[in-house]
Amino acid sequence: MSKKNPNYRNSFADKFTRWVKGDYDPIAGQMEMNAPDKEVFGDERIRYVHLHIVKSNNYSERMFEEGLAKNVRRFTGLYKVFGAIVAIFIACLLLWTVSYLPKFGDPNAPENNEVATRYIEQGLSETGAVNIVTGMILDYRAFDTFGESCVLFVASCCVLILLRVDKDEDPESRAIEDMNDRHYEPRNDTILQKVANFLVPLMIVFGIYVVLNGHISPGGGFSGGAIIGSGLILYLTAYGFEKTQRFMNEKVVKALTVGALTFYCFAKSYSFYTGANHLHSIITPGTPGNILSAGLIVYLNICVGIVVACTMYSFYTLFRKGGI
Amino acid sequence: MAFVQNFPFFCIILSMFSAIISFVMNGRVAKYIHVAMVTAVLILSLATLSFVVGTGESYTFMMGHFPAPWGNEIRIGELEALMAVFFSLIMMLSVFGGMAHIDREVQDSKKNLFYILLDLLMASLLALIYTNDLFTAYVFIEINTIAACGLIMIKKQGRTYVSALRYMIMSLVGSGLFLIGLTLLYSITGHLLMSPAKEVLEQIVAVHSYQVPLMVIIILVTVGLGIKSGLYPFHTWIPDAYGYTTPSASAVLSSLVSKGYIFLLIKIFYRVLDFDSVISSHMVNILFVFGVVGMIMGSVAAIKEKNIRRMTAYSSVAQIGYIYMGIGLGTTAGVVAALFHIISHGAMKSLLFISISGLTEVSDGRSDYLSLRGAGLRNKVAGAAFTVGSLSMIGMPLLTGFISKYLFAAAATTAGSKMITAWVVLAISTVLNTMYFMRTVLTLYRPVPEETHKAYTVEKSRIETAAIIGMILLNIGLGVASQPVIKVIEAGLAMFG
Amino acid sequence: MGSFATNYEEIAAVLLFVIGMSNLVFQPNLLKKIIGLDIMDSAVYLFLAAKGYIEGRTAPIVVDGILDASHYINPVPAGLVLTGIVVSVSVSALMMALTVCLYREYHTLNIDEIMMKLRKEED
Amino acid sequence: MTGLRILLLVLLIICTIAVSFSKNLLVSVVIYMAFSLVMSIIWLILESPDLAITEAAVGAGVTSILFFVTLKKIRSIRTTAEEDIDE
Repeated sequence: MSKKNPNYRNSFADKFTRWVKGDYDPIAGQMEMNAPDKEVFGDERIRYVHLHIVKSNNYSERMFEEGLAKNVRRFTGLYKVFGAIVAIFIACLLLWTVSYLPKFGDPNAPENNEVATRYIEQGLSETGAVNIVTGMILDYRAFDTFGESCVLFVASCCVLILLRVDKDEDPESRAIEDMNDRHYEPRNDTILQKVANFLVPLMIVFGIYVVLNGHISPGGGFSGGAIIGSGLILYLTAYGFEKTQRFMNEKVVKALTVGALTFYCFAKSYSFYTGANHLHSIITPGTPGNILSAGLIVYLNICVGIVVACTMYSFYTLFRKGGI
Repeated sequence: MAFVQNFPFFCIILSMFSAIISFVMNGRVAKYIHVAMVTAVLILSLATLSFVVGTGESYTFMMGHFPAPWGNEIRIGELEALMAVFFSLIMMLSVFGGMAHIDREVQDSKKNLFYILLDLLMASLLALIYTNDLFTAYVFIEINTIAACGLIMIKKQGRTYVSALRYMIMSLVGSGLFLIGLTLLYSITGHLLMSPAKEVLEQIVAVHSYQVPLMVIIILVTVGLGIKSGLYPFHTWIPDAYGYTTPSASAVLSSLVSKGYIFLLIKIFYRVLDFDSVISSHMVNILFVFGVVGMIMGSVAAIKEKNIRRMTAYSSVAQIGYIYMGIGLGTTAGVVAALFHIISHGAMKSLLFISISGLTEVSDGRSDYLSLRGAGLRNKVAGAAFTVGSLSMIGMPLLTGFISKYLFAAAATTAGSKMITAWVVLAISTVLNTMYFMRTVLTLYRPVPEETHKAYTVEKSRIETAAIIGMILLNIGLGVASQPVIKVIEAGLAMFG
Repeated sequence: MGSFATNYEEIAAVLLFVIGMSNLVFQPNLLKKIIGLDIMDSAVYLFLAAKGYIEGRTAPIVVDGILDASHYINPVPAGLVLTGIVVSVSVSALMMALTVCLYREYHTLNIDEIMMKLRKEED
Repeated sequence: MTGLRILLLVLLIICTIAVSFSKNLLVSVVIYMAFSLVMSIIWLILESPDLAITEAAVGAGVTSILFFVTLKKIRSIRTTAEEDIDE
């Protein structure tokens, strides 16, 4: 092994180390894994920015900056030591706790109590869902799950606030965004398009299957929605915005999201209201195992799937060019 | 089941639904929806409060068809209803008070998103107040955090991004710790609902098993929620977060968001962990120490601060220290004082932040002391409002701040060894408060030559003036007629047990 | 102390939690902070899911109509984790959007440097 | 089975440490993807197929895509900024 390899530059080990260090891409070769100024995101960046962006080379200002940098560095050093101590303390505290907890896989642990028993033994007859986890999150603990959809909704609102660039208010930066996007994305890449032709229908069909079978097999609205969203994103990467915007523009995304969430809201309000007031509910579990069974669960799964797919797609487009 | 008993559930669903529907509306319609929603929530909560006070006992409301240990549920008592009333009232006044600023500072196309954030904030606060389920609490804590982050960065400037980032990092550490505490709690009790979990915990405490996990749970939950509410050593994000966003958002953030977490903490102490075992774990002593240190250090930082909005934000740090000191006393009277201070601090801080926006408006939009000279003369309403808020903060009789200080001092008399410390620190803190608030008020009324500032025509927005007057009245009302509120708090706390 | 030799999942989860949290708080690079956040959340979910596992039982999906609780693992933790994953992906998307905005404003991903520039802006 | 469990858990910890110390962000993100995949296998072993499918779709799928697009965005912003300076 110690034999010197004359072609060390091209040996696997060297490629691997260089790949880990980040200046070599096994596929693209030496291209631009790391842009000219070697450590783009590391400490080198500080100097880079100071040299290039801060052009005011006033002497006193630079002295001030260096003083500040020294202060900051000293502070960061202290901060790191302190942080390590805190982290080790928390780790020890939690490990100490773990040693007092019930054993792994113990059937007599406190959490395997009447709650879990009822979910398993009567879940099928009470909710109609074969997949007990889905029955639990969409029927027994549906309020949590509605909250969870709202988390997704509020996060997408925040991302909209941060990243959406509006045509009316800021046409200039909108145009820059569009130009950048056209510049940096692959245009009509044949390999990508061929792969997408094959994969996108498969992904979307599989996603729909996962959503619709959420109450029968593993999966459900969330995972299925994420798969559909990934399919849409792949289609977008292969064919560009002109094609996708015919069926997924801002209006459609908004309408789908609001429609799905509104249905979710009303359906669950009805079920909560009848449940709490002990009224008769028209929702029945149906025949377990059928697609159209399990009461509201299948519809709720579809709603969650739509919301998740739309949100994931809009996250991607917002990051890419600041608009859906 | 009486129809009134559905009202808390209607409040939560209504605020969530108005958020969802605002997504396809424009800014103006979203504003109207928000105002209508908050008004409706206020009225419904008042009805709930009167119902609960009338019957004198609490009730649980099933969220679904399944009873207690299996389904989600919310629980309504006097304290919860009272908090809902005050939170919606303060939310309404804060939004009205900063309406003109929202119109100016938020981009037109993003106004509806701003109101969505406020709607969801209201929903999450209501859910945090009413919930009887720990995991629901976690989910709504996250909604609260994200919505608050959106409110902080709504102005879209570099500085607000940085403060939002710092807020998010601190909050996420807090929620991580809270969630792992919750996991441990679930693994030793097997329940997520508060009442069954408490029953199991009582058995556990009785047979002295799982003592270490129980202590660690108390630590993790307290520290997690403490970080999120800005307890002293974790307060560094507060001045930036409150200092640079739009006034309504500052008011809402300082008077409601952190208070929601504190209320949840008190609820968990009483309804899950049992306050006696919290006291015997010495966690209250730690909270007491941090609260006391926060009271002093927050005020000291406020004195050093030159920017009036950041000064007020630092004063929030001190006031959160008051609340934790009250909890840390370890007596029921201390917790009553803390709960009253949650309400009264909400009333005072929203008034201060809203009036500051009126004052900076007539000082070239600057908020340092030099520019603010004479601002109280230029904008009389805002000046008067700031004065009332400051006096209330200092503890002027007839205003709400006096009542909370009195309650804290009275609660300290029964707290044994903590009595002297609490009194001394209350006195020091009052002196420090007086120093920086009186300095500000004197600056505001210091006459300046006319030509330094160009003549400002204060836009007389009737809604904002009405909101400011409403807040002043709320401060006076809480100060004059505090007895009924305190009685409701005491009764509600007794229902918790 | 008996559980220490069997609860590998919990021990690993604690270590991951601490590493993730230190990354979130002390790592200067914003994107690594976000990865740390995701790791921290995953660690808690691993902890939770490990609590639900019972030796020798199968996933909670009813097969052949067997409705006996001694046949399936505890479904509660899985449901909670499912909810939690959604929360963590939303939070990380929001953090990434914040990162992009901060980069646009300050041209760096290093939080210390951003703070330095901010302080300079103020003076 | 115990051996496999421990192996996967050790892999997880190695992944996290590698993320903390890797110099290149792209590498960090790829390691994070590997982390998610290992996690999803662990969830299969823990008899939670729901979680496994969700983690595979979300952790290794959507979150990583978002990381990549963020990196790309940052790179394009940087290039634009450099052009501005050159001018």
